[in-house]
Amino acid sequence: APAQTLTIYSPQGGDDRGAFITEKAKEAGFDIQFLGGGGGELFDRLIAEKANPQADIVLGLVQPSMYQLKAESLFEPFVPAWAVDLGADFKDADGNFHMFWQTPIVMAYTDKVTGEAVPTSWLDLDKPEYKDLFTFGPITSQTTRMILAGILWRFADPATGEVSEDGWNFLRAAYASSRVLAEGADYWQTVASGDMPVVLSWYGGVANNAAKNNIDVTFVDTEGGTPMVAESLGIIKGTDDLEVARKFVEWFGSPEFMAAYATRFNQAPAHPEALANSPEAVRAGVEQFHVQPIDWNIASGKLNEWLETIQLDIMP
Amino acid sequence: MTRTALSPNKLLQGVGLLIIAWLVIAFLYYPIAHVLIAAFFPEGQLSLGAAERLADSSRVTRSLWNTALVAAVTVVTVNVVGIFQVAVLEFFKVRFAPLLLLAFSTPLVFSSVAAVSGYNFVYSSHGFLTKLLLMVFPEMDPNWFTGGMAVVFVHTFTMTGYHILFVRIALRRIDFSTVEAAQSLGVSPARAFISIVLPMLVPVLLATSLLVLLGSLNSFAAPAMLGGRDFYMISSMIQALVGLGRTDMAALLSLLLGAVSLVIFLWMKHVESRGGTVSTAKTQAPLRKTAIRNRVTNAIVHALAYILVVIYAAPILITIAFSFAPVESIIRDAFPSAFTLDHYIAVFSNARAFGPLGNSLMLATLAVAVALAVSLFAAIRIRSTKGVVSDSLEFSLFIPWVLPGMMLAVGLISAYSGPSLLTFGQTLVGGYWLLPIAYVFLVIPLMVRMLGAALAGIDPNINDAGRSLGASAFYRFRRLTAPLLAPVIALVTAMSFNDLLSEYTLSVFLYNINNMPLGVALQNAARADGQDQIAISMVYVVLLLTFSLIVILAADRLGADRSGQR
Amino acid sequence: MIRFEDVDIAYDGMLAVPGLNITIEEGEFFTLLGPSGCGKTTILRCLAGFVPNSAGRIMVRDRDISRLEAERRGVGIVFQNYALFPHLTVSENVAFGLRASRTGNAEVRQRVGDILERTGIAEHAGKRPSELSGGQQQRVAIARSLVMGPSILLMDEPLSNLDVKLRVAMRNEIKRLQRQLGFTTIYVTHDQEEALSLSDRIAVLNRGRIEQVGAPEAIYDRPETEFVCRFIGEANRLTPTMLGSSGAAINTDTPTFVRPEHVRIGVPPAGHLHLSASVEDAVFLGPLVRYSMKAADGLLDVIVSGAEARLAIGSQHMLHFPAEAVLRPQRTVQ
Amino acid sequence: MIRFEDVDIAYDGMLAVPGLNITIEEGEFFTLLGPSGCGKTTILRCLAGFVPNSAGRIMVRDRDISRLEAERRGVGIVFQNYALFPHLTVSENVAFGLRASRTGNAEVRQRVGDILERTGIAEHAGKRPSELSGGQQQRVAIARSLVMGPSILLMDEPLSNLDVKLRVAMRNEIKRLQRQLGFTTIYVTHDQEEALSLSDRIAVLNRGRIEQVGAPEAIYDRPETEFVCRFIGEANRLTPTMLGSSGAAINTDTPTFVRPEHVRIGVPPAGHLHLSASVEDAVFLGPLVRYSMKAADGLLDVIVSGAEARLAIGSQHMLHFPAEAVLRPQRTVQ
Ligand SMILES: Nc1ncnc2c1ncn2[C@@H]1O[C@H](COP(=O)(O)OP(=O)(O)OP(=O)(O)O)[C@@H](O)[C@H]1O
Ligand SMILES: Nc1ncnc2c1ncn2[C@@H]1O[C@H](COP(=O)(O)OP(=O)(O)OP(=O)(O)O)[C@@H](O)[C@H]1O
Ligand SMILES: [Mg+2]
Ligand SMILES: [Mg+2]
Repeated sequence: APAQTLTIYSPQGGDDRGAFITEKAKEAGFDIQFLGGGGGELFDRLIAEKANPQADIVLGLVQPSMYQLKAESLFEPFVPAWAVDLGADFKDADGNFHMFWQTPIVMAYTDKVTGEAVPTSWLDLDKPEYKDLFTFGPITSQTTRMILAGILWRFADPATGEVSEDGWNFLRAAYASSRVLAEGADYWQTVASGDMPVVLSWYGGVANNAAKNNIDVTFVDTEGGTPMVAESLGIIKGTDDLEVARKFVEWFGSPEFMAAYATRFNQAPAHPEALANSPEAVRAGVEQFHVQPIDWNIASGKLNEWLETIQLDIMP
Repeated sequence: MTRTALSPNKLLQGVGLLIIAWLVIAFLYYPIAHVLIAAFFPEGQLSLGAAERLADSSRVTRSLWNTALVAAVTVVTVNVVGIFQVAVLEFFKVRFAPLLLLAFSTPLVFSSVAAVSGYNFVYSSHGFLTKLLLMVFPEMDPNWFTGGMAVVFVHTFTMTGYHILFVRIALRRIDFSTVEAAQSLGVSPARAFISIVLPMLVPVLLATSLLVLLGSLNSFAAPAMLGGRDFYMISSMIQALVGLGRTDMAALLSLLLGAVSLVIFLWMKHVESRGGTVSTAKTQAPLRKTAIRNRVTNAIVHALAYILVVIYAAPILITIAFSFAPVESIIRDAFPSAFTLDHYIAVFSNARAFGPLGNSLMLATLAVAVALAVSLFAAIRIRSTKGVVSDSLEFSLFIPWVLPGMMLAVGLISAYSGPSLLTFGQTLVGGYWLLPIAYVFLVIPLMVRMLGAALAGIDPNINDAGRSLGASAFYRFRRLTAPLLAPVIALVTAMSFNDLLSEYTLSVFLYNINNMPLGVALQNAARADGQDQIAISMVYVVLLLTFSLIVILAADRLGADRSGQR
Repeated sequence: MIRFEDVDIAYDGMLAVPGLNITIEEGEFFTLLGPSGCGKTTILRCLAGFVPNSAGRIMVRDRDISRLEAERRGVGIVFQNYALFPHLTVSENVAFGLRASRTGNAEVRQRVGDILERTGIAEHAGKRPSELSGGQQQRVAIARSLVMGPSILLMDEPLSNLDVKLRVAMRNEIKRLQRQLGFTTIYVTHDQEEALSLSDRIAVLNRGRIEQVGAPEAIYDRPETEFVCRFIGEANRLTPTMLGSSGAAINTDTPTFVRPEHVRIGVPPAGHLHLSASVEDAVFLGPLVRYSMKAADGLLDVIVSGAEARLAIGSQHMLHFPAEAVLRPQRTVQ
Repeated sequence: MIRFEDVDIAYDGMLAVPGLNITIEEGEFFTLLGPSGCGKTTILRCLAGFVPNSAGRIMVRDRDISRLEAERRGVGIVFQNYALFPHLTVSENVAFGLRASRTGNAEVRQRVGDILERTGIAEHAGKRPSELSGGQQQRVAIARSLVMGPSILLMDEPLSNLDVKLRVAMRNEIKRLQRQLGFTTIYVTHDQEEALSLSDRIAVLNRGRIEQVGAPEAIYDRPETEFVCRFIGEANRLTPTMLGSSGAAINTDTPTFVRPEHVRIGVPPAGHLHLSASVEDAVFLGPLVRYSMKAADGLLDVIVSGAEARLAIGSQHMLHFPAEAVLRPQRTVQ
């Protein structure tokens, strides 16, 4: 009889990535089923189901969510063998979860940016030259939240996470310069047409879509560093079959599978050994940026408050 | 026999009331109370911080004004368009009436995100009409279709569905001899339509206006997609706040929405209670269509009707056309330049895609069946017996309407994330049943309202006649009330079914791994950035649309046959 | 036996029928007569259980049914506005009650067929109510109640839309069925001839109150109040002047009346009261002719058989009537 | 002048009224009489423009109005089912037509008030139709039409739900208004007395066809067909045996009849036809008493004044009637 089915909550579960993982896991002897959906949605779901957990594993949520889940003590701590080589930035100090992918949150521009100047820093966004050339995206998306967190952390007291008045003023001005993209409209089409030639997004997304739409983009290695988001993996407390869940984590995070997975989807693995085995382009994607140091233990606790302020007072 | 003896009838009524009371308390009041208490008594202390915070935010204030304005304008425009449609469908002879019916029925099945993106295909900066206009007026702003005007426009043409359903049925029920009486007093049918027919339709017009009002107060897709940077409505705020975990603020805004809706609801009840729209005629003469004799007027009416057909059909036809177009064409063109069946093949060859469809069919069937039973019982009880019980019943079943779906979901989750006495020790969150239960409450208000409006149009003597012939309450229901209500029952069933089939807002909170519904699956598909996702989701839209349209039109026919109206 | 004991019936607090007391015997054919809006329909609806009585008791066979549900009272009713089921055909309308009580198919068919035949609507059995003429609808309403064989049958102007021939035929049918099945009938009609010819007893109502209850002839020949006297049949008010010459014995302190058919034209026999009058107007009523006669002190109506020779307008005649024909209702209302 | 010329009226292809021909004079009070379902309402509705005629022409003052819209025909109608506007109060109902024709406020108020007064519903002016009794509703329907002062007024059993007193009062009111305003009235009623007393002329219909048109007395006293004879008033069919002893001169090949009020009880004068019969049954009708008398060869109805002394059931009497009273309608239908 096949091993018991593992239920995995993952934003990666609904598309090709989920199909890929399912297939490979099956070869490795795991029977898994995904519950997909947006990161925020899965986060809410995990909190709601605290008393009656349905998930065995959560996979693919980024730092802020994972640290908050940890604060709710939803995880079953488990340190897999491959965690030894993982950088300190990529694992929870208490072994609740480990990160497996890293993605720079980047600023880029196309050749349609007219005039002499090109943006060189996040802090250029309030300049009149770039008015109406970019969008922050919907505040519900993980990427947008990362962008905002990265900006605000520059103005925050690293000990308390309190943002200075300058920070808010900058953000207000930047928002006033930004545009709002109608939901459902095709973003990359507007980028291609030169309508919004400045792009704020995650590295892989920019690279893929630029290639697909034949857009010539230039990435900015912004002053003060680029926020690095990392998708994580953890076991939910109360899982039906802890043994299988642990085995799955061991398998999934192993450098071999990670290299294969990352190669297939042009992602940069967090594990140094897997990264070393990745294609040149993938490694370059990570290595061309300076990492912005963010203390997620502090920042993740403050993030909702920041977003609330943005929602109520900052956005136009 | 003593006066206090219980008849089986009363016993049955009592049991029914008890069950409804449990449903309402357990799945409405208790969850709401949970949210409110969490919001306003965070640590057992009354806290009004949220209110102050909201009052200080100019964004919130603006969204409130926008919402109020859009809702008010929408109610007016929808009534104008809707009543015109009903008139040309049922009252006046207009050529190609079946075509009109088909076009005017589309808002019933083409709404929310699908509709707004359909309208975008026509009116947005790279839409069909805009491209046409740009050829004629190269100077015009290609982004002309944004902001409050665009939202109202889309509202107007996506919210006329209730008129097509309920106002039309009520109109067919009108005693036509009153129109003849007006004619004999020298009033043309067209004027009689305004001075006699419309006032007789007041109860159902009020009920539909309320639906429209609530629809636009809670409208989400249209302002989100068309509003642009400076135009947002309150439901976007609520959603954003829930997303940030500020359920207290969201609850506060919802309360505000609810209070407004409630005031309007009470006013409507008051107007209704002045009543007197039940015809006293011995037998009612059936409706006959009248030709408009004045040639100019007739031409104008025909022209307007066909213009409406174009407005309704264009977004759908373009959506359908694009569902056959290659991905590049969808992204680039104003109208497909090439056609392919690939997307359909992709959908039909992917067995996994049918799981959510099966789930949704099952969930919707369950929920609609329960909701229908509850609503029929409640509507009849509310109509037949006045008093505190009926009033609170009516009020309670109205609440889910004024409560954003999200709030109900949040409440249910916070109330039932652990075992509870009200659910006999079960933990609902994470289980199968939470979603269908929420679905029941999602569709009940519409049912109760519409069935109530229909009941008001039935001569009470009919029921009395049944009683004097010794028919039990159940028999009377089966043989008199149900057949007379059949058209409305069929339609509310079909509508609720369709709504639930693609429901997203609430589902996304409550589904579990075993019942992921179609709406969630569609959204996930649309959001995932894989190849061809846009096209695939368009195929789904087209399939869903076809299916729903068939359901609605079948229900319309079926209901008409059952009630003996030809 | 049906007994109303101090029954009040109100609409929204407005007392339409105050303090009603009547007793109706088993198997009786009891008629309510009264002007439009006096509360006849209201009383029937209260007995049938559609309008609650706000005070008093309604006893049927010594059981208070005031709080019983309408469908359990076993009271059949023919509605003034018919209340036919619009979505059912004529035969389905009539079969409704039988089916509700789970009568066997064959019996339903037989009983429905029978009653449709008797009421003369068998040929329309498959039509819907909206396709029937007014009188046809009314007959469906009657058939629907009769077919149930109720022990109490209430009829609210059941024949008002039928022609005389049909009305007489339906009346006979109702009477025949009543004799056969022995049900108690409470009947409302505006047709006095109908009331007088059908009823065992009649109650005359005025503004919700009973003025007089009695056998038809008693009501007609011995009205107790002026209202009854004027409402039932026609009545000429007699003035002292009219009686002056011959009626000295009659006290006119209370109003006195004489019915037009008691007034004869011609030479007065001995002992008859008499006066002289001229023909003012003549109205042909078929079997009867009504003359309006101008006496010294006012107009007097006189009704004579249509078989008699007509009098010329303006011609002068002697009118006379026996002293026994003079009606002297008490003014007092019960 | 209204003229129906070969008018056919059909429901779904079923001819309800075939080949109708009538001429109605300006200002006439014309009544349609006929059994239930014979097409009276249908004819009115056709004239008013609610049912199209499938053939023929309808001429009003020498203009064919067959294709004219109902609202432009200037034909007022009082519906059999009232068709009141349920959402308007009584006075709003009545004012409706005036307001539609932009009559000044003051005039509307005055005319509405006046007609409400005349029809006796002024005190209910603020009520909605559903709060009125049947008769009150009917009066609103009448008032609503009358207030318009139409040149043609159609009335479909407008008084069927009123009591005798009120009916007579309303009748007089209608007559008075007609005289005053000169409108042409086409009237449908089931009440023969009403038809006979109100009408200038009467048309008797049977299954959509006209049997006879004429003045009331002509119809009653000289029916042309057996149907008319039997339908209007009552008629005793005479058998040869009944007439045997005294009526040798009468040819009974075609049916012969005598009206009950022409039959006298008592010693037959010379020249009267006579026969012997016993009292089988007596029915009290108020001003009249109807006796069912058993003759050798069948039953005969006899109507006598209620003022006469009653005959005992079973007693034997001589019946007699003048030869002129014998009715001999032609069998042939027009
Ligand atoms: N639903 C109601 N609400 C308020 N008043 C009413 C209602 N129904 C009847 N009435 C009033 O009660 C009184 C009695 O009405 P009811 O219908 O019993 O009269 P009725 O004797 O049947 O008259 P008719 O012979 O005209 O049918 C009337 O004055 C009427 O206006
Ligand atoms: N809408 C209709 N569809 C089909 N047949 C109809 C319709 N209306 C009336 N009829 C039929 O036409 C015939 C004439 O009906 P009409 O209403 O004119 O009769 P009426 O003389 O007014 O009778 P009543 O005195 O009973 O009111 C009847 O046999 C009736 O069944
Ligand atoms: Mg009545
Ligand atoms: Mg009729």
